[in-house]
Amino acid sequence: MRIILGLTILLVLGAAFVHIASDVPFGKPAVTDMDDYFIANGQEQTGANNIVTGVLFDYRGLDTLIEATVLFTAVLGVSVMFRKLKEGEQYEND
Amino acid sequence: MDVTTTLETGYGAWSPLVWLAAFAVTMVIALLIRSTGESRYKKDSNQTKPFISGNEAPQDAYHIRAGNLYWGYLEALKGYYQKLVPLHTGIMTDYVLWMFGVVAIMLLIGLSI
Amino acid sequence: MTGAWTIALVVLAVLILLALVRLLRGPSVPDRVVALDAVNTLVVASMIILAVVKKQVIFVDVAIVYALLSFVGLLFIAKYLGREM
Amino acid sequence: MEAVVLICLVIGLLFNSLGIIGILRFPDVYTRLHASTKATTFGSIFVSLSVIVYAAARFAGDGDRPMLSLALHVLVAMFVLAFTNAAGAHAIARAAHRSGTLPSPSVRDDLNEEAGS
Amino acid sequence: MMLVLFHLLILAGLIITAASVVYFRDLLAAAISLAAFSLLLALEFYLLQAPDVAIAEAGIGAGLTTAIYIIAIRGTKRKEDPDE
Amino acid sequence: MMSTLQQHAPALLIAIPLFAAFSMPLVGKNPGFRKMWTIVLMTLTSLTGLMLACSVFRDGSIVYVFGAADASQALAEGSGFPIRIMFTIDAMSALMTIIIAILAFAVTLYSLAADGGHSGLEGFYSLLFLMVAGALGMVNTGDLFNFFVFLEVASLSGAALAAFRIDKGVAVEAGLKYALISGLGGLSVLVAIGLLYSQYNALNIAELAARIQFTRLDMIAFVLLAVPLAMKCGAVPMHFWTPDTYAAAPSSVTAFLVVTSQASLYALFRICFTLFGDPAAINIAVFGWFIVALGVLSMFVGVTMAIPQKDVKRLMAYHAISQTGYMLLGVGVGLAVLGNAKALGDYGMTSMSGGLFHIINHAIYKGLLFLTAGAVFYRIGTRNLNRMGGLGHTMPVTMICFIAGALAIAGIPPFNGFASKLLIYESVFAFNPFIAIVAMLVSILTLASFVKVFHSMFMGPRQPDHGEVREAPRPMVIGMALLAVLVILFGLIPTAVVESIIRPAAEALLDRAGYIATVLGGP
Amino acid sequence: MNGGSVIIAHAPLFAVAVIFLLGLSILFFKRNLIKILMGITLIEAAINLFLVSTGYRMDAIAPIFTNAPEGAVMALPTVQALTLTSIVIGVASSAMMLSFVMLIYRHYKTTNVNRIRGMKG
Amino acid sequence: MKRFVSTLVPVMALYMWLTAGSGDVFGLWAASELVLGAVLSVITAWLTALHVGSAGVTLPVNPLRWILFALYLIGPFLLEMAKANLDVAYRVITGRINPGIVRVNSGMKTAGSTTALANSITLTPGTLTVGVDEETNDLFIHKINLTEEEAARSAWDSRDLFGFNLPAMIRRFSE
Amino acid sequence: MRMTKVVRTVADLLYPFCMIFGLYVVAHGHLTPGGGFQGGAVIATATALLIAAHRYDDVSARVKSARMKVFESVGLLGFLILGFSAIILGQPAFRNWMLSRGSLFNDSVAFGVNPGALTTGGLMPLMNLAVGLEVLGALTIITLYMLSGTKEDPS
Repeated sequence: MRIILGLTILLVLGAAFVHIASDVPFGKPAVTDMDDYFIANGQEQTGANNIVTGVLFDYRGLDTLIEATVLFTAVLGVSVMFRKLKEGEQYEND
Repeated sequence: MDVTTTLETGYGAWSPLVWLAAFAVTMVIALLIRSTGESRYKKDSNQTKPFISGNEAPQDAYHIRAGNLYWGYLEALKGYYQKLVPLHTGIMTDYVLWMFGVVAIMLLIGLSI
Repeated sequence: MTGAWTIALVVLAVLILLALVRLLRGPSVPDRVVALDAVNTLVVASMIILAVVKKQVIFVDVAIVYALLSFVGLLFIAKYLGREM
Repeated sequence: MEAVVLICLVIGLLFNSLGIIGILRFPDVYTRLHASTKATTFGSIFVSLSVIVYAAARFAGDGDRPMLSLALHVLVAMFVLAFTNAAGAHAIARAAHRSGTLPSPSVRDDLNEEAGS
Repeated sequence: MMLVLFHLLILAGLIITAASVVYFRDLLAAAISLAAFSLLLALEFYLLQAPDVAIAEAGIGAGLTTAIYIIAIRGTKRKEDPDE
Repeated sequence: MMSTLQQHAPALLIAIPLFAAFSMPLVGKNPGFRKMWTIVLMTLTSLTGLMLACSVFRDGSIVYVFGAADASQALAEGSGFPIRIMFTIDAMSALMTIIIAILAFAVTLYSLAADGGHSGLEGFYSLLFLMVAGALGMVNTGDLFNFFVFLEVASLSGAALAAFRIDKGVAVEAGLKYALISGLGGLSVLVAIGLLYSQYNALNIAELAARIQFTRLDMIAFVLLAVPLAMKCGAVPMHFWTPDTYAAAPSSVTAFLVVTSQASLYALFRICFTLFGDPAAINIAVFGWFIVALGVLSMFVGVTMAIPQKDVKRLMAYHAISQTGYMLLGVGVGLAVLGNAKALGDYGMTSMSGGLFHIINHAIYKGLLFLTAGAVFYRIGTRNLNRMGGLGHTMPVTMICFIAGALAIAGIPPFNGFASKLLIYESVFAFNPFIAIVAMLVSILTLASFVKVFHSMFMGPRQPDHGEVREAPRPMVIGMALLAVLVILFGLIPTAVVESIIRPAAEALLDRAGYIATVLGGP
Repeated sequence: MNGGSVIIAHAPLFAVAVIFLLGLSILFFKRNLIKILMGITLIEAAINLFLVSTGYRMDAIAPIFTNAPEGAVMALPTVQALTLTSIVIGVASSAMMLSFVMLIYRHYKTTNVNRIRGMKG
Repeated sequence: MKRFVSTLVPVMALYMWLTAGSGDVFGLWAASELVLGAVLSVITAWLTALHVGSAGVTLPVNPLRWILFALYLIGPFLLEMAKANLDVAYRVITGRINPGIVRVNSGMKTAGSTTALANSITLTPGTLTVGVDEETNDLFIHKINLTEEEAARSAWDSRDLFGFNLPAMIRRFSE
Repeated sequence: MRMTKVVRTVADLLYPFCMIFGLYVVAHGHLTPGGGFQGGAVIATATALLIAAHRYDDVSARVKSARMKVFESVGLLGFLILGFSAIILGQPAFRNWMLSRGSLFNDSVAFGVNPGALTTGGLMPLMNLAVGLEVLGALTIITLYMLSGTKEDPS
């Protein structure tokens, strides 16, 4: 039952992905105005030769901050997981 | 801002002030009724104890536990619950399967319109 | 010259695939690790060639990082295999 | 110059192929490691050498600054590769031995006696 | 043309390694396949002209992800149960 | 100075909680200082949020562009499209900001007392601040990828907090479930973002809405965006993670998890209305019916699953699903009649107001209920309803707060739940009478199950094993009382709230062209 | 364009589809938690590849001006930045989930999802 | 201090190596690169001086040793490596192998020289280092082809493995 | 248990080189591929190399997770402050206000293809540094904590 259901779902999603794969323009994007703007003006506006860094830290700086925050969150999560419990910090198991 | 206006719903209206007034009136009536009651009632005396044909009431029997509430309702809808509850398996891959199942169904619908 | 480089690339790719055969067949885990090691080396080689083909000098940095860091993964696997962790 | 580059490249590819064939043909982990470590490292060093020769010749010929930096970086990559591969092969061999995969055709095994005693 | 062929071969390698991650019951072998997958993915990013991403994938994917998977396998157990 | 602060309030809204979270590991070793630091910075965050929301309701939408020469310059120099990340705060976002600000403040007050006995508290508060920042970012951002990143922050911190009681297997299990399912949801959103980007080369929601062509790929992208977001807000049949996570998390966290799932709900509405809600181009009613169907299913399945539960927080979690159904229903009706101007004017608008009003009401009373459940758990150490009883004698304030919350969730006048449910019933009745009847039935069942909870928690004689129980500590009571007062207040002045907050939000949600014009300039 | 040439011209995207489905099949049919997390890593990798592919231009060079060849077109930089972000998010979330799994093993002594169901119903 | 310097100099050299061609100071470097390189190298040396040497190894400060090392690499080592590969090629093609693990007296005193020897052995003809004796620095070598006579021999010395006297050269630059 | 002497020596020798390479990648983030994340990951992986080669206890005694936490927090706070420092000057957050302002990284960049100069980029190199510090701390802590999780006896 589970196998049939799973295979059906995989089939539908596979069809969708094949559709995506054959419809998305690969190698020649249809619209490129935003990125062309970055390539044309990135050096001047951000002062970086590496446009990717320019996008990462200047045009989309907030993204990068929040991404670093995600890493910070994961670190806090891991350190919370492996912390040493205090004496008597037990809860009832029900 | 006028707080006293009623909330128009398009078909009806709801005014908390009217309700509050009604509530106050009801309280007044209730207090009137209460004042006619016995005044010799005392707390912490035998009067507060439940009277079960003269026997001492058992300490724990008269709090109905949660599991026993709505027994009849659950019994009546047994067929429904026997189908529904086992779906909540607690297995996380099942959750994933459900989610992508909905995605698949929606893809079929979305691509057909 | 570009032709020679690209042919070399294709040969390297075929070699990578052949090494993956060993990765698949095993039979033991150390065999797979050996295959992984071989794949690492070949990938670094092809990255170096690609940098020349595309005439992008800066790409070699990627190969260096790659060569340095794949070693770490390898060491961890070896450490676990040798029951030293 | 082109001839040197081509020769280096061919040698490199040849040894790489030999290494991979060795990985596929040899019977146990240790012999496969022989093939993989030596042959692929040597092959990759020669591939890198061909790139270095090419870049150095371009630098000498055209004064192409980027090509100098290419050659230097490739040299670093080459060193790192040789250095880590040798140590990596050693680590794998030891791990294989400790995990119980002993050399299958084997005349003599001193390490095993050592571990046993 | 040759580059396209190279590209296709690398993609084939990616798919093979991904399939072997699915196939192996030994988690350590699956982790090794995952490492190989990451390596080839880095090469693929490199081919798609994304060196920044390739460095990140090589550093994080090949080095660190393998390490933490191995640690997690060490912290649990290595083989999948026969019934799972 | 003041005007500078006001101008940069959207940036500060994110910066303050992030600053608090980042500095907590450095300064949080000393308990007293940590408490002070937490409360001060959380108050600042809430105040900034409220101030921002007020200014939005007063002066209209705000656009804040990060990194531009001027904060309101949405379009890039010398081009006709936005390239930078921006916060686009319209009335709807402001509504959500208000909810988050209120709940964050109450939850923090509460958790200062309730979770004081844990170890690793600097991690706890840091994660709490991160969750607040994530939720605030989710509702305020105007950039699709930025939304994804904030979503991940909220999900990961939520998962870590849900697993905070690591000595219990179920808590860690709940955390893993939440992390896994929301991680997958996030990945699905990412695919959709890639699809939209590959076609229109834009990430800004307004820009995408202006450029969108409704191709088949866009439909796939819609599905991949909408379903995970519906999952994140706990719609049936993708609700399974909700009871597990809500039950195992510490109560203060659960109260805030409700808010993050409502932020997902906001995003779902934003996607449906602003990004894809062009009735001229596609058959929008299908989307509407999809959401209505999810809503009805959620209402019914949620409440029926709640009744037999024995764990009080699990029961409340199922109610959260059920109440989410009301919101989906209310707004879904609005979406279904989006193309029909007459129906929209007749009942669609009312229905949407009801749905949005229910969001804020639900956040408040469900937060309150989880907090009371947590207070009870704090004192007696169990969540099992079968082992409770007689707590009304010893915890009267908690009981009163619980009564307020329970009556509100059941839709009894004069509490706030009634007002929003009334709006939903009447307008949905005009849309489809059968659904309205289901909604009322669900309301009755809700009341029934809360009677059960009330009875088994607070009624009955003092139980021998809970003899030593006292009232919850003061900060917890303050946190609960704050929400209880809001429950009653919103119930007593529904008109004022609807007219000043809800109606503008509903109009903002419907006004697709207005949203686009806010960013891209006049039409 | 017939089918075969579409597949060759769009090869990375088809590889994305295959890898995504492989990862998803792990999630559906496998029972081991660590294996499931590997599946998620595969899906993440597939999506990263998808994002980078959408930004690729034929015969383009990387969007870096340092020592680049003159006058070539450049690949789109935005998606590369997005992919970097998503890689870091991926490693963060998988590290956290792996530590969850290790703790779960400590409590339940198993990594089989069918046995990890402390909550159901 | 010795450690600090012995880390600082090679690290700085690597940085300079990587940034060569960036400007015109000394013909190759930009001034900013030099400054930043010095700062970063000092930081690195300061941070890592603690770690380097936990196995008893320090990088040599003496430039003569570096020169010897380089000479060793391009001279005898490359030759041995070429021989190794021809040998492996022969084995691969013919499949004629006769492997075994033998214990070899390395004669090395320090960890650094042992490492250099072990890596040289790994990359040279038909031999692969499998294990190290931690006390005596003896190496366990997997030989791909053990003849009858070799299999019977009890005491091995590292000198016997190479055509040249590599161990002596290694000792010269690393001990 | 630690690995053999050979591996330990190689790891020890490789560690400073990994570190300087990571710092090189961080410092040249705005010129060559790489940046804060990649460089930080390289350094963190180098620490993982040490952990692999030596005993966990030996490494964790020197690479203290408390210090790494400070690194991480300081890096993030630095990034936050750099990002939002523009507000003090009355400009929107994340404005690159240091660009051509006559301070440290202010050189105007040559347009088009060029060999690249380190002193360009305004705030960007500083942000790279902050992010590098953060990622270095974060990834190291993750590895250390997860390893400590395997050590503890589950009973």
